[in-house]
Amino acid sequence: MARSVQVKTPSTFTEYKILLGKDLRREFRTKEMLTSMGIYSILVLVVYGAALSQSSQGVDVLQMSGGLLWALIVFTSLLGLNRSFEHEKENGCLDGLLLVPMDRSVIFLAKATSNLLFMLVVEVIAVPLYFFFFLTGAPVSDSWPLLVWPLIVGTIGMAGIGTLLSTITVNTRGKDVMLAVLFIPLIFPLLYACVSAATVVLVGGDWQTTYLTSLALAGGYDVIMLLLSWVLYGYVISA
Amino acid sequence: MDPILEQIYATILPSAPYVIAAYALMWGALLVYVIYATVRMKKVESQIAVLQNTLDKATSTKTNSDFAAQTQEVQDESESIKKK
Amino acid sequence: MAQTNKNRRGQMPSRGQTASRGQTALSTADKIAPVILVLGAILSVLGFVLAFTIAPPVNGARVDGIAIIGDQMVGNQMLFSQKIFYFHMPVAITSFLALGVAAFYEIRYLMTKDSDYDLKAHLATEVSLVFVVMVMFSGEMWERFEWGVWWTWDPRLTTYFILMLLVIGYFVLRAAVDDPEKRASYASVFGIITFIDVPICFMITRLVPSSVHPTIFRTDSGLSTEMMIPLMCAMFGMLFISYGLFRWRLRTERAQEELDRMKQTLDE
Amino acid sequence: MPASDVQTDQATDQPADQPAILVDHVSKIFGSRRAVDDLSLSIPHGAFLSIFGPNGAGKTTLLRMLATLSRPSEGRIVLGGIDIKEHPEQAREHVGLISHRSMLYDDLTAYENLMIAARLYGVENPDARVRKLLDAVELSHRSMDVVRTFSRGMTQRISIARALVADPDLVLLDEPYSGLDPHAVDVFDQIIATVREGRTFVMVSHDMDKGLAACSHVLVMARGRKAAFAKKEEIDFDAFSAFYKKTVGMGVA
Repeated sequence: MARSVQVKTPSTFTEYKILLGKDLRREFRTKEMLTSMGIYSILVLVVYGAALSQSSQGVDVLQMSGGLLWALIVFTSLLGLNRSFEHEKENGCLDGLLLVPMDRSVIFLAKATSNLLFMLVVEVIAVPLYFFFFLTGAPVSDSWPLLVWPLIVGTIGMAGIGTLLSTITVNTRGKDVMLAVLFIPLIFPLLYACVSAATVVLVGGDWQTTYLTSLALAGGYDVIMLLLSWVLYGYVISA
Repeated sequence: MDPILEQIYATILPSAPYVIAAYALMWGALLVYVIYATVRMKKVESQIAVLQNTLDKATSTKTNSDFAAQTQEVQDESESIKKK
Repeated sequence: MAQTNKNRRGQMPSRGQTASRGQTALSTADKIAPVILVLGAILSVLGFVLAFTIAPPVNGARVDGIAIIGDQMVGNQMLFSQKIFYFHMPVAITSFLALGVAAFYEIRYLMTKDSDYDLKAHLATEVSLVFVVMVMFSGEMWERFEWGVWWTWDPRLTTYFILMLLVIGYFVLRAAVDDPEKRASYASVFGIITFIDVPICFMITRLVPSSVHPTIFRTDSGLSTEMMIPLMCAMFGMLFISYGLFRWRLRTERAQEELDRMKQTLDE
Repeated sequence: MPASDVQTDQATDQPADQPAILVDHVSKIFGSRRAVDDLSLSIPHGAFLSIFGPNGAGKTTLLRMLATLSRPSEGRIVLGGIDIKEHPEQAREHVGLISHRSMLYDDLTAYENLMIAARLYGVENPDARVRKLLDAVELSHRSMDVVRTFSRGMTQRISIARALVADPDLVLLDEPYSGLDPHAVDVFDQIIATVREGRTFVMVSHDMDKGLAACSHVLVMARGRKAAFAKKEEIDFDAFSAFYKKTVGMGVA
C-alpha cells in the first residue's frame, strides 16, 4: 500500500540539533536544572564560608582555591547529571527515542552537550561568586583569567563521562549515590590535572610549564574518554 | 658493636614490624578469599544434595509426569477452541 | 529428568559443562586448575623464603664510614623494608593483569551477549579486587616506613587507591541492578572504562608536576640476579594462584547457575 | 493450524506474500528464566493480532522484541521481510508503538512533541503532517498547550498521533486501554478504526472482550510459551473463554 508520507532519514547533525533543541527548550521552559544547580553551588559556597572564616590568617586560601573550586564544580555537576535523565524516563520517552531509526550515540552527544552547557552556565555564576567571597584580599596573580581553560576542558570531560554514567545509573536502585560512587573515581585523573592547572594559574610564579602539561594531560583524558563513551554508549542505552 | 655497623643495621629493627605486617596482611587477604571460595562451593554442594533427594522423591511420586500431562492437555485444547 | 513436552527443547545450554546427574564433566582447564593453584602456592612460598635468604639487601643512605661484613665492604644502610618489594610488584602486576582479562571478557560479552562471558568477567574482577587489596596493604606498609606517615597522596599509592575504589564501584553497580541483561551490559561497560582509566590515572599522577611529590619512576633497574630469582618465583607464583582461584570460582559459579536452571524447570 | 512447521527459508521474495510478522523459534532468556520460550508465529499483512495471557506470560517481552526495543536471545524475527537482528534501524522505520506510557515530554506542547517525532523520523514537511494528525485526533485546539495539562484520554490520543507520524506498516499496542474512561476508550477505538486500513496491528491486553472484538488472530501465552493460536473465525467463543480461564489459572500457579 503506497505510503502516504515520504520519509527521508535526516543527517546525524540534524538529529543532534533536534535532540539538543528539545533539551534546551525543555530547560528554558522549566528552568529546573539551572535553578537547582545554581542554588546548590551557592550552598556549597556557604559551607566553604563556615569552613574558611574560622581559620586564622595563616591559612592561605589562595593555595586551596583551585581545589575548592573544582570540588564545588564536581558536586554541582553530580546533581545536574542525576536529573538529566530523570525526565527522559518519566513517560518512557527513552523508549520513544530508541524507536526512532537513528544511531543511538547521537542521543549521547546531544545529552552531553546540554549537560555541558548547563554546567558552564552554573560555573559562570559560581566562580565569580567564589572570587567575591574568598579571594577579595588575596594576592591573586594576574594570570588568573587563564583559569577559563582548565574550567572548560575539565567540564567537557565531566559532561561526557557523567552523561554515560547517568544513563547507567538512571536504571539502578539508589540512583544519585550510585552516580557519585562511579563518577568520582573515574574522573579523578581529570580532576587531579585540572586542580593543578587552576592552582598554579591562581597562585602565579612561573606557572607556564605546569599549566601547559596539566592542561595537555586533561585534554588527552577528555579525548580518550569521550571516544570510549561514544563507542560504548550504544550498548548502555539499549541494554 | 662498632658505631658504623650499628648505622648500617639501623633500619632493620624498626622496619621489621612493617615488613611482617605487610606479608601477614597479604597472605591474610588471600586466605580470606580462599575461605570465601570454599563457603560458596559448600553452598552449591549442599544445594545439589537437596536437589538430589527431591529428584529421587519426585521420580517415586510421579509429580513430574502430572506436569507433562497437564501441558500436553493444553496443547490438544488449543485445537478444541476452534469451531467443531 | 522427564522430557516435559514435545516442542520444549530440553537440551541444556551447550557451552560449558552439561550437568548430568550432578557429576559435571570436567573440561581440561578445570582439571589442571587445582594443580596450578598448588604449584603457585609452592612457587610463592619459595619466592618468599628466597627473598629473605639469598637476595642481598638494597643499599640505603650512606653511612659515615666503611665496615667489613663477611667479605664485602659495606658503606650504606641496609634497607630491610625493601623486602616487601618482592611481593609488592608481582601482586601489582597480577592485579592489573586480572583486570585486563576481565576487560577482555567484558568486550566479548558486549559482542556476543553470552552470559558466560559476563560470569567470567565478574570472577576475574573479583580476583583482581583481592590482589588490589594485597597491593594496598603492602604499599601502605612500605610507605609507612619509608615516609613515616600513614598516608601520603603519593602517585603510586593514590593510583592503587583509585583502582580499588573503581573495582568496588563495579561490584556496587552489579548489586544495584536486578535485570540480568542490564546488569551484565552496565557492568561490562564500566569494567572496560575502568581498565582504560587506570593507566591514565597512573600517568597523570606522575606527569603532573607537583612540588609535594617528586615524580619517581621506580624503575628498580639494576636488579642483580640473586634478586631476580625470588622476584620471578613470587611473580609466577602469584600468577598461578590467581589463575587457579579464578578457575575454581568459575567452576563453582557455573554449577550454581546449572542448579538455578534446574530449580527453575522444577518449579514449572 | 499446525504451529511449528513455519517455512523459514524464503527471505527475499517481494513483500506481497511475505508475512508482516515472522517469529521463528524465538526465546528470550533472563538469567535462568525463559521469559519467551521457543515461540513461532506468522501474521499476514493487515491482520490484527490480540495477545492474551496471565501476568508474566511474556506478552510484553514479545511485544518489546517486535518493537526492536529488546533483542531475542535465540531465534529470528522478520518484520515485512527485514530481519530485526541484521537491520534493526531499517525495521524501525515501519514500526509504531502505543503503550500505557505516553512517551511524550510533559513540559513540551503537543505540537512540539509531534514535531520532534516527525523531524526525527525525517517526515517531508513535518508541519503539515503534524497538523493533519492533530486534526485526526481532534486536538488541534489544544496543540499549543503543555502535555502536562492533558487528561489521560487526550494524552493517549497524542500518543497515537506520535506513533503514526511516520505512517508505520506495523502498529504495536501495549495495554492501551489501561487508565482510560469509557468515553476515552470509544474515541480511541474510533481513531484506531480510521487508521486500520492497510496496517498490521498487534495488541497486548487483559481486556478479553475489547481484544476479541477488534482482532483477526488470537494468541494466548502462558509462561512464555504459545498456549493457543487461531484465526478469529475459527474460534468457538465459549470454549475459548473456558480455556482462557484455565490457562490463566495454570499460568499464575
